[in-house]
Amino acid sequence: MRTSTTLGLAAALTLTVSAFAASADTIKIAFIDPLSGPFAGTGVNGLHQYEFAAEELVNKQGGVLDGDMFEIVAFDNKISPKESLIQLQVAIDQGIRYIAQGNSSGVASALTEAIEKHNRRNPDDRVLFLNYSAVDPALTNDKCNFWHFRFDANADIKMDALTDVIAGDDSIQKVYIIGQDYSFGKAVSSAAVRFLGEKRPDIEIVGNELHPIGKVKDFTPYSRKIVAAEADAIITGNWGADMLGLGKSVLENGYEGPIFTYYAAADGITAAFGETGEGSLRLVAEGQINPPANDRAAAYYEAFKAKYPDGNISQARITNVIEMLAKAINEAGTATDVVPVAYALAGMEHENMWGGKVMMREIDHQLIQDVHIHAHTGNDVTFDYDNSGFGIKVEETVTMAAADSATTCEMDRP
Amino acid sequence: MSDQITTDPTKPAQRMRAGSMVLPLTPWLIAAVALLILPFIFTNNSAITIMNQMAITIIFALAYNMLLGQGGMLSFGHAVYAGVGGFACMHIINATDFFANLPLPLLPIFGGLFGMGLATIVGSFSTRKAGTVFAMISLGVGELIAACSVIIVAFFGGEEGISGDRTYGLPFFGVEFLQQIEVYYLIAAWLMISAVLMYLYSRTPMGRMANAVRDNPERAEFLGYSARWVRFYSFVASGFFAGIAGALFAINYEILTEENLNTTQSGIILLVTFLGGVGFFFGPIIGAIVFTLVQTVLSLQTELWAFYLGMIFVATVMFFPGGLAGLIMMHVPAWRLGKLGHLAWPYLKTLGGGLIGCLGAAALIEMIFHLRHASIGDHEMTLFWTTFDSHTVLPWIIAGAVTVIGFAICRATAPAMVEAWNEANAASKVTT
Amino acid sequence: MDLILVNLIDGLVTGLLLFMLSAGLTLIFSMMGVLNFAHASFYMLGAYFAFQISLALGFWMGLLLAPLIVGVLGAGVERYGLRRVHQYGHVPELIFTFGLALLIEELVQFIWGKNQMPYAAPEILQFTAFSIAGNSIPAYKIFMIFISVAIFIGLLWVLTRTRVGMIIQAALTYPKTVEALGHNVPLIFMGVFGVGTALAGVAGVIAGPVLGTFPGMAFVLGSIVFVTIVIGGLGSLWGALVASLMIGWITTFSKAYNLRMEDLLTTLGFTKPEAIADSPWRDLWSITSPQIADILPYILMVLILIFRPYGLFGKRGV
Amino acid sequence: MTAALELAALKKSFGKTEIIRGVGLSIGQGERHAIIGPNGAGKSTLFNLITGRFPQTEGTIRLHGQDLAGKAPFEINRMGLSRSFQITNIFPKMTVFENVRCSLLWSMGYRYNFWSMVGRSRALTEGADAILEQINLTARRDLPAGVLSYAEQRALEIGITIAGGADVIMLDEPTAGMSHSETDYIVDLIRTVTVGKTLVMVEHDMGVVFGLADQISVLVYGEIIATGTPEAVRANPRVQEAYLGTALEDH
Repeated sequence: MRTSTTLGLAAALTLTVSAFAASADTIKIAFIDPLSGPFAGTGVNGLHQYEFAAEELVNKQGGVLDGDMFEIVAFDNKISPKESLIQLQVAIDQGIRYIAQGNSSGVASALTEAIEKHNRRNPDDRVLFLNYSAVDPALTNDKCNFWHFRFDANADIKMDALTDVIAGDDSIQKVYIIGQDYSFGKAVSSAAVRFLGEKRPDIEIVGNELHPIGKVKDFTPYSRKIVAAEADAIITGNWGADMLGLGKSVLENGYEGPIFTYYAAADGITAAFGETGEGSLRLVAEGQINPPANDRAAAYYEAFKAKYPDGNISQARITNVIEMLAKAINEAGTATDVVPVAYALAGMEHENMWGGKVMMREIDHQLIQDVHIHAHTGNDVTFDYDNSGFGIKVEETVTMAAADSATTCEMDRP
Repeated sequence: MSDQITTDPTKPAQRMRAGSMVLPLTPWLIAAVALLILPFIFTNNSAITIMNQMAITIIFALAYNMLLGQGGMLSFGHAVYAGVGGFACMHIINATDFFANLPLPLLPIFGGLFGMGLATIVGSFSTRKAGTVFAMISLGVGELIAACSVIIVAFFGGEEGISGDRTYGLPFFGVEFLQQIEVYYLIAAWLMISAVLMYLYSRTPMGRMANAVRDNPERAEFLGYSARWVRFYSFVASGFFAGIAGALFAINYEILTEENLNTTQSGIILLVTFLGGVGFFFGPIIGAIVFTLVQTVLSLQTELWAFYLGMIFVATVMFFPGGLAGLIMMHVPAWRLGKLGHLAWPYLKTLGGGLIGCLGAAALIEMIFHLRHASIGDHEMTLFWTTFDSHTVLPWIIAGAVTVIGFAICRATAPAMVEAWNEANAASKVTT
Repeated sequence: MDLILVNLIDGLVTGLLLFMLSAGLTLIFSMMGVLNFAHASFYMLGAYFAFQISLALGFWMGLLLAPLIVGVLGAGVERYGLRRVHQYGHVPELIFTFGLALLIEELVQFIWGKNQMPYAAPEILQFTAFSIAGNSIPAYKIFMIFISVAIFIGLLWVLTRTRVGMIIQAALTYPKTVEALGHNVPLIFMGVFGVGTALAGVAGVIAGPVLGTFPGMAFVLGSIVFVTIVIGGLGSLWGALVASLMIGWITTFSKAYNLRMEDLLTTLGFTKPEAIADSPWRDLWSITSPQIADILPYILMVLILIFRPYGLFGKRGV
Repeated sequence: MTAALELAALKKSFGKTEIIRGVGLSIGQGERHAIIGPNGAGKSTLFNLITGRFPQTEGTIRLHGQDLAGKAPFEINRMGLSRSFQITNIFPKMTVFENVRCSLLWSMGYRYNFWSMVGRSRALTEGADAILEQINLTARRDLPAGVLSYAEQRALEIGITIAGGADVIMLDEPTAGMSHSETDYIVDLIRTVTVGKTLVMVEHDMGVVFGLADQISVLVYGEIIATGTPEAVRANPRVQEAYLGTALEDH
């Protein structure tokens, strides 16, 4: 290492570090998600929802404690576990105590482990992990820890709700399960097999397969198999380009039944499906967008659209993250010591802006909430996605889904 | 160049000195001291994390340059050797019962051995030919192993990867590696060891012959060396050091995932090495430092970091194929003549102008990006510590003017700089 | 049986699409010795340009104009970028195209953002051409086959029946001699690069609506195109065609039929371990052909390079 | 005493064209043997067959009595045969000194050694410098070989060829493309550096051939039509006819 470059390094580092001189009366939440690269669309949209929620729900209401304001600090993790850990370190160094992340369960499990280790090794500056989207069940089961809170319904809970609906539909006799070849895809597949076996043993699973994630150029061969198997319904956990590719391909090649999905909305997907998806696409998710649950939700969504006309509220749970965190901080009376905040969060009940109640289950830090089955449609959607005229509308609701489901979580509490 | 010729070659003693490759100690001492004191300058953990990342990238890039720069082999899948070394180490860390007595600081040796093992297997068929065949096999093997990482879950842990706890073993002389700073010194020590070893390797008969085979494989064959085996040994050696980098990654991040193996990672290391300069030993070091700073620090400042990086990279390939190191080494003749100072003022004028122009252009790009992609009503943007309204004309005029003026200065003073450059180097020809 | 026919058609579409990319790439390689890493990026540009044009002028104008723009851009890249880098040797050339691929991807994101574009096939082609045993074959696929075959025939005709083609063929093998004969070889290079990238542009235009128009589309296809021309033999147009179709069919069939490693291993006489869940070989036993369909071409390439380094139809070593 | 190099019924075809059509030749130890012949006679092909660049179609090649069939160039080199090339073939990016030192490595027993520093070996440095002295390139010692003049590069190539200590030296047109004074210089150089070694060379320049060689073979259309001392070959009417005839047509 030459001296000249060392000097350059010195200059560059001091520059960045000094650029983040923290101001005293803000409570910072680090938003660590992809802001560049292929998943940046989702990440940026999530960031906007966070910024909007912090502004509307906390700062405009006078903040927390003695008027402390929330501030969302964005970190680009490029959806890489390694980058996430670097950014986590940067965030911790800036004195940030709350880490929000959601895209990719792989990143989430890297983060939750790193945070667990960090909190064990550095008891003076512990942090909390607010997971708003990573749904791998392991995070609140085998991999759970005291510092991790999940605000989305996990893959098992969603599948529980989804199979309730499928079980109630007698016209479905044959189901085809297809997913991406990685932990989440496998989790969806095994949950589907398990729940269908319990609830409707008569349903035949005519296909259960995994395809390489992000590598399939053309889904036609898969569609052929699905059509050939005469499936009445498809269940898939696919997201992003894989969701779009699969969905368009099966519909194009003659499939006419419902496609039950986790992530077939917003971020360009709703627009790209458009008319084709009408009548087929079903989506399992929390958060009722259409019809609006109440005037407050409608006003909130309108205000969001006014600020971000190209944005979507595709992760309604983000309002719960912000509101519940604010409530917990107020209850704990401190924002710097995260242990009482975590205790306040655990077991907290909360009125969901999007309708119904939610409850942070103490045993595994999994939020229990209403889970809806939405339909992709262009008819009577108050708030469309991607400004496409199409959106998702609640068809069926499972109240407080899986509230008493089992968990293998055994967490050490400080 | 000049003073090399002016050494009187008729005196054997002097010849011996000029020809011998005695390790020039000074730069290494400076590097060692710098590594020692850096954490005292940058005390916060994130700076240390970034420096750790830098050091790991340096080792990896140096290992890669053993292939590209010294052996002339272009690999599109080198990440797998680092990755597999790292994965193997993670398994060792997790197999606490079995390896409980293995001190953590020795772990990189095992990473190196695993990287080397894989390189031996792959190299046995991929190094038979150089050039495109080697490049394509490396790409194919890289893709295969990366794809395996999600299929063979038992070893690679699927897309979540595998993680562990580096504090598994007994404390090593009282150090438990709980803190980043302890890990930093461990990595720094391995950086010094690996860099010295790789430098020394380039001075051995094998290292020399790697250069020979790169330049002219056919001629090398008629010197008694099998080009294939020379390539093979270079490849294996490179795999070893890549494995060390992977092991250090495992220690530092305590997690390994598919991204340690995939072609993106392989592409990045190619980019890093080329940016730094493949022609000089220290080239990859500069490349790794600059790249890590761009990736971790610039990406905090702008979403468009990858765009800028792509431009820098393409510009480097087009205008300075020697990379940053080549650029620095261009100044050695002038420096030897003691005329480097003469270049300072012309440089300041031209490059300063160019820099201002580039910053202005960057400002314009950022403003266009903000205008297109920011939310409606969000007219405020902050650039270079100034907050302004991107929807008014004034900032555009300023940025545009800065760009034009910057490039105009650059253009106007360029002939003077070329002249100064020629003059600073021309004198050397007079003395020869 | 019906399904085999359907899969043959699907594989043909995939293969021909791949061929449109590999044809240009192999021409460029055999003439200039450059493996153009950015080739798939031009394919992506084709799709994006066509999308943008289709918003204003409709799909058909996009089909016509976008490849032209891409070709001109490609020629510009050759003239002002590659030619400059050429003097430094082949490795910097390769690295240049590699950097270009990165830059184009970033540029596309800068201009069009990161989401998938709603680029769709024209209304007139949105119907089912015919059905085989319940499997519908969309008219658009027939259209894709038609376009690719037309391009292949056109290319073959130009290369073997016209004077320009003769010069190009000669320049492939003896660039120096052709230059000595008074032909402007740099211009030919530029032209071939332009045409090659324009072909990639056409592929992008017609593939965009089916495979999606998004910033990652080049990356998804990128390296598979190299694999194709390496398997086919660098510089061989027929090799590119055969390899493209082969890859198209191999991937289609291995996705369409669930061949299981378990069956293969059992046939070979292995017995499945009792405690499969704990066995280190569990992942090997559970592999299915759709899982590995997309890496089969890479396996094929490595094998071919080991045993026949000049590819199926290649005349000289790579 | 076995011949240094012995070719028997050697044939080589490319496709259907037979380039070498049964060459038999025996070159004794310490002999300076030149192979001449008109363009296209197959001289370079013969060279490439002997040095293992191409496999022969038929026949045998023996070096010191050992069959070379199927041996790779590097193995042939280790058996004591070294060659230069028609087109200058050096390591352009390495210094002149490095070029020579690399060619010393194998013969000094370093093989694939990666544990000793080349710079530390006095024997290597002195050996390389001694060869530089011999080929008069001491003054260019630390320049990259690629920047040398053409004649200097040819001299360097000869230096590389002899450095390994091979006892059979094969030179492929060592004076091609040189001016008269340069040619004289190289001829002197070859004479001094190959003392006591077997020299086999292909050459066009008759002055060089008659000045250097003890024995000359004439290769025409893949066959040796005459072998003998320069005087005998010069007097041979078949050579006169075949060689000079085609040579005249050439010009």
